[in-house]
Amino acid sequence: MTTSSLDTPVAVLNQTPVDAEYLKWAAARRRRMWRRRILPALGIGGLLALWWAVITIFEVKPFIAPSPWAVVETLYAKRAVLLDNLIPTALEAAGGFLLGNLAAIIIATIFVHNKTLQDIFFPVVLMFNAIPLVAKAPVLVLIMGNGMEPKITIAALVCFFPTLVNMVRGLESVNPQAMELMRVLSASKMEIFFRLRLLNALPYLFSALRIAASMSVIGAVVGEWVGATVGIGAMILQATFNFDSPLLYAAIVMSATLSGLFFLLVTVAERLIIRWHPEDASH
Amino acid sequence: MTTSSLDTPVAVLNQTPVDAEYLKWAAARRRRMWRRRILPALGIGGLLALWWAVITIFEVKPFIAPSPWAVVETLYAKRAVLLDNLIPTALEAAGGFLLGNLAAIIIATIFVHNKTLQDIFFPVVLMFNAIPLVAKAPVLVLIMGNGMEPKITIAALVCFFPTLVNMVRGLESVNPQAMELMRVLSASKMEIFFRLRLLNALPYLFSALRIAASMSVIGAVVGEWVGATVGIGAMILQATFNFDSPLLYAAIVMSATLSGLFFLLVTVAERLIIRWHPEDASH
Amino acid sequence: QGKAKINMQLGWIPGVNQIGEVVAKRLGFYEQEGIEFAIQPGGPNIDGVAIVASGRYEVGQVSSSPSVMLAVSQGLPIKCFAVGAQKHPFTFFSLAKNPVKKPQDLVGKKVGIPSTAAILLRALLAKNKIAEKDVTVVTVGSDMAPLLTGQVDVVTGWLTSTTALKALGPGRVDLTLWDAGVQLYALPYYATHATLEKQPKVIEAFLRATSRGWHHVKANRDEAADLLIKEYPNLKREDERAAIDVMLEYALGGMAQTQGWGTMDPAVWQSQITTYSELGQFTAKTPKLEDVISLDALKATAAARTKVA
Amino acid sequence: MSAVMNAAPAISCRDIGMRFFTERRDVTAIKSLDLDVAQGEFLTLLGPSGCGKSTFLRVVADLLEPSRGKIEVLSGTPQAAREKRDIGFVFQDAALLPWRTALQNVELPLQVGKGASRKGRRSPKELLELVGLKDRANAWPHEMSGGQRQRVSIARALASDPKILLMDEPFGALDEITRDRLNEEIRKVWKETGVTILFVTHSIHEAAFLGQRVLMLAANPGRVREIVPVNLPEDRTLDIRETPEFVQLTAHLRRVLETC
Amino acid sequence: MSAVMNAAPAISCRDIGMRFFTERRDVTAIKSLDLDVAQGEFLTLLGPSGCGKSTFLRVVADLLEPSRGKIEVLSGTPQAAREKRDIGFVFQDAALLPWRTALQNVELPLQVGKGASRKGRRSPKELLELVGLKDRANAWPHEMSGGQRQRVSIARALASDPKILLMDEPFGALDEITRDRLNEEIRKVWKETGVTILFVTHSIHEAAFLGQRVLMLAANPGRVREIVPVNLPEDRTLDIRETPEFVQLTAHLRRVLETC
Ligand SMILES: Nc1ncnc2c1ncn2[C@@H]1O[C@H](COP(=O)(O)OP(=O)(O)OP(=O)(O)O)[C@@H](O)[C@H]1O
Ligand SMILES: Nc1ncnc2c1ncn2[C@@H]1O[C@H](COP(=O)(O)OP(=O)(O)OP(=O)(O)O)[C@@H](O)[C@H]1O
Ligand SMILES: Cc1ncc(C[n+]2csc(CCO)c2C)c(N)n1
Ligand SMILES: [Mg+2]
Ligand SMILES: [Mg+2]
Repeated sequence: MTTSSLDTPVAVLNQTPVDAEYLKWAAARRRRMWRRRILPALGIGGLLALWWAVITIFEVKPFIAPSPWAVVETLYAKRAVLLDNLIPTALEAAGGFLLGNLAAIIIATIFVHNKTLQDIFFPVVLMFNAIPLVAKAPVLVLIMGNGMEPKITIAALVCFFPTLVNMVRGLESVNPQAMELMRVLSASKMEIFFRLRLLNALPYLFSALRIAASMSVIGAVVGEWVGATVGIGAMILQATFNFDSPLLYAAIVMSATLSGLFFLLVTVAERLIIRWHPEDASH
Repeated sequence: MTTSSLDTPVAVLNQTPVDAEYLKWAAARRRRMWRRRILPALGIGGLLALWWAVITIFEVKPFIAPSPWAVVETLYAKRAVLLDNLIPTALEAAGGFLLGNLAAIIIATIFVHNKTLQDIFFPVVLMFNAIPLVAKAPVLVLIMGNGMEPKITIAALVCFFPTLVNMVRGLESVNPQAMELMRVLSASKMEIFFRLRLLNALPYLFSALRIAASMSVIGAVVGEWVGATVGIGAMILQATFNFDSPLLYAAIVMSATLSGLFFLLVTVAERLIIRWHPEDASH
Repeated sequence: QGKAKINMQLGWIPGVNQIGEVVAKRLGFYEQEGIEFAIQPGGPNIDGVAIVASGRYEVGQVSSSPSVMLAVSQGLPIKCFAVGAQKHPFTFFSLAKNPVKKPQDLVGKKVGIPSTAAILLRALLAKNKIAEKDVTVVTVGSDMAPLLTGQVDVVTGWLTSTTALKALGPGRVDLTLWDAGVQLYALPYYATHATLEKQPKVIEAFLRATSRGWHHVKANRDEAADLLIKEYPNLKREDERAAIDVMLEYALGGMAQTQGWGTMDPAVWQSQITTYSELGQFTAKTPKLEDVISLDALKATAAARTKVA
Repeated sequence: MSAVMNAAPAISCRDIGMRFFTERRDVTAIKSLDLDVAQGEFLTLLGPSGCGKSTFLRVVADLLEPSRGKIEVLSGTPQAAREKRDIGFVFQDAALLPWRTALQNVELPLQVGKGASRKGRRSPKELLELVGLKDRANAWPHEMSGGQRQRVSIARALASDPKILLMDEPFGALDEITRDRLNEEIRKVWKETGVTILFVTHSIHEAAFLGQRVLMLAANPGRVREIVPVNLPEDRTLDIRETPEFVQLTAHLRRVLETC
Repeated sequence: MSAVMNAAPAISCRDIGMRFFTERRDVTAIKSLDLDVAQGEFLTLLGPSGCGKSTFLRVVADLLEPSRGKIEVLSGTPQAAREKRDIGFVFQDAALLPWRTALQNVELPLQVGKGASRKGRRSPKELLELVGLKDRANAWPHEMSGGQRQRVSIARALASDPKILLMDEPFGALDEITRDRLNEEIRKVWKETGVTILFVTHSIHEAAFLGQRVLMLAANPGRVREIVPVNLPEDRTLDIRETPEFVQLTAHLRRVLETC
């Protein structure tokens, strides 16, 4: 008996003859992908329609909530200003996202490797997280001034805790068997971390990053309320103060779009990084 | 050969003779439990000491941050007022916690069972989550008036998204083998949900609940800034306005303690519910 | 070289309330006084007093005079050295169909007010001998919508917020806090004791330049609006242009007509302190007048500030 | 055996094929498979690793849809059979639910699905005793040895009362003594209940001892190599393995397997 | 065999005992075990399910600390041996990392641990070919059959070059033909490298064919039942299984096992 008789026939796909079975699978796959693109658009479209319907049917006054049409007009009319203000907010949110999540990942790493430190410092982090912004803001401005730094820090603080909690759990929940394997190979803690724990934590991490994508934008916007003249947060403040509800909603649409974009980036990153899962895990 | 020769000798513990090996294990176990209690106290104690040291060494002015001693004094002197104000905030936070997480769990359940609905509505939820409170709060007050309801709603909204994201992932990440088992048994979606998905999602859920424990208190406090005369949030606002930094910090300590309490409750609930894990999963 | 720095920390975001400073900065008035000037914005989460008090920035401006009294009462080492508005524009707004024209009209009304401003209503009621139970207080955010939706009969706000007031329509009825007998200042400038004592010349220079700025605004309103938009492009020119006219009434009206921009009356301050003290607002200690304000800089610059006028 | 053959077949496959597509690959697990399994038949499956045995059982149990061909189970679609709870499955790996103790895992089929009320002849406790785990009824899966876990999963499959029992190397992790005993037990269950059994094994002896026919699959790609009838008396005890017929049969199976 | 016995034993156990405590239970997995394994010895372990075979291997590999007794591995503590990367382990379930393809899983030992540079005689690709998985090198674990996964884990254990190889039912999920071939291969590897092997199996034939001695464990509680020396020539081919000595040996092992 030769070894090759054990081998399974595997065709690399670009050489596959185009047969009926393949076409069927490819068609199903294409359908799935289109659904994934069209349905969200449908959802957003439905939301707009609902908004419009509520405004019209209940005759909601424009100072409570403007019609989507007025918001779209404002978005178009003020596109230049809105985009100019989006840029600093996007930078702050992105900076906070990176910083906050990085810090959370690093601290989760430390916690997982040193249970004593975790037991001691987790409550400290918890308490610190519970301090509202009003108390942290003066200290931040005192230390960092009025540039982008305090806004980035606030966005980072807002992302930090959820990622920390999820990451600690992800890093801890490794398969005991895989852990034994690493131990037998005398893998260093570093190797166990990079080749086992981190990969194992990815589903938890990406879950956290999805949350953080949304939170970091909110963090940046709120951060701008600590003293800023540009940015979506400043615009929101301005618009609220002036009762300019179309502008307020336009600014909110901008920040929500930014959140959505971040979320999309995280989703795409996840799809690119986690390649080893069954294609349709949940059916 | 009789069957019984296959059986492993299993002693039920309360009948175990008190031997050296058992005592060794029991002692190690007791030590672990004490560590888990003492170390967090150490952490909080250390935090206080650090706070005090920073205040003293850098001569931090009391209006930036008061000394822990001044805060303790205030906590004691105003204990009645603080407790009176803690109650509504605790109720709001608890209500928001329950409501927000329940809603998240229910919607996650719907999403997991209907991918189309998920594809359509997840972006909607995402956008909705990205709307800052300044825009949502007036509408909430308009609809619900000035009672506890809008505060509970805000706390719920704040909890909702992280739990939704984690819960969807938890419910989806079931072991494919277990799913096949359920399918062979023709389990209904309901049975699959309660006997497989939900139990499988518990680690993700508890991770989310830990986040929510902290968030719901923040949500309730922020909710109180929109229009409340009682509650820790109102106190914080008042103390800030009055430059009464010892009172501000005392109020923050109260809210942080509330966060910590919620967190503790979640941790205890987790330990009571998830009983099937190896005792020391991460060694 | 030895150019003095002045960072002015606001308690709110900058706008038409700071147009005098913006114009002075843009036209180089500060430079000519040897000052390097910048505005540091505040916001809902930061009033800036602690930041100035700790020496991070040189001067500050808050929205209303009570903040200064309360801060001084808590021992923050600051003093007010000038005010930006001669009367406080805080106003009770109602609609023509259910008007509140004088304090007595408040009886039986539902008043929507932010929790931190509730004290102003109490002061008003006390001054006019109206029992607090005769008025229903509803805590709202800084939002006028409840008036329009009928949830309350009265809302509060600033008469200078011209854009916001457009929402209430032309049939609006105003009752200002000032006219109702509670006389507060708005937009007070403050600095630390140390700054006031060690660098009086710098503060004086700052006052001179700022005063010049405000007078320039009065004389060149359209240009001022343009400069403001250049500094803060997010603002809407026509809104700000309309607001300038109202704001100038407050900045350069009243006592400022005779004693120059920025001037303030110690008697008004003393009555504020008394009112707040009577209402039990000083949880720490009741501050003395000389702890709250310092008239030295105003006195030293009186000539310069009135000359332009 | 000829008697049972008269009824409609329990499983009937015509030109079943199964391919797994992924973005990068196209794996043919089963090329083409024609097969009839009579009602009440005991069919054992032998074949090299990766020849599609598990895949075939999954297709029968409606866990996979074949990429081509036609399959009938109990004169209906696999789905219908599955939904009527006519199918029991012992998975290649135990697939215990980690949050259930041994006993609770065995009880699962009685708590779930439309046929939950359809009890097997033996209670979960009796089944645990049958597989020698009475004393570990309250152990969590992570506290059990590999063989113990597999035994729990066997007990679980027996707990419901399916018409078709699909067993994927159920005794792979068991020592020969336990295995022999369970071999006898499973034949007893089969005789008592008349259930149709498809039994994947890697042991030639087991395949011969248990089955009425042995389906031999070849790999590369998966296909039927030969169907070997087992001409041994229906009443078999372990001693039968010493008979010349048995030895001859296993020698034949081994020879065929070597060319798979 | 007597030659290697002169050196210090590779593994030496004195009164090893292992109990698992939990809040509710106290399970004695191994009561007491005394054993010396010579350097370069091939010891096979036979015993009923749950008798502590896996537990014992785990103790040797320093994955569990025995609750009593003294164990020396390569004249040091198990920990020292493990940290010197002298121990290789094939787990009872494949324990592949799901984010690594077959080939990447085999490469793991060469990328991890202090001994990462210590290469085996064969490259990961050659090892995959040895276990018949050359063509599936790029498959993810979830795309492989049970037997294929197990073969990957065998290749992985051979990729490093340990002094002691602990194999926990490595061939359990393999068909007899592949198993026979790998039995011959593993003996070849053993002879070439002089590695000490502890090999758990449920197949009496495998235990006899592979081992120099067979350690028979009894369950309830786990303990040594008998150590059976295998008096077969060192050069063994599969034909040896037809010899009377072999048949006699396996019959003896079976008899002992029946009383375990
Ligand atoms: N973590 C644990 N907690 C409690 N009991 C355990 C634990 N691990 C193993 N046991 C028990 O210890 C005994 C020995 O287990 P072990 O896995 O060593 O058996 P084994 O000989 O490998 O069996 P098998 O052939 O079935 O794999 C079993 O009865 C098992 O239930
Ligand atoms: N999801 C999948 N994606 C790609 N290939 C797969 C998938 N599942 C199985 N295969 C391939 O299909 C073939 C048949 O697999 P199957 O599990 O049916 O084998 P088997 O006969 O049960 O083998 P074993 O005896 O090793 O369990 C194998 O080559 C396997 O690699
Ligand atoms: C310069 C300036 N400061 C304050 C207000 C009054 N005000 C309106 S909204 C708001 C925020 C309250 O949370 C405040 C303080 C004003 N009109 N102009
Ligand atoms: Mg298989
Ligand atoms: Mg084992």
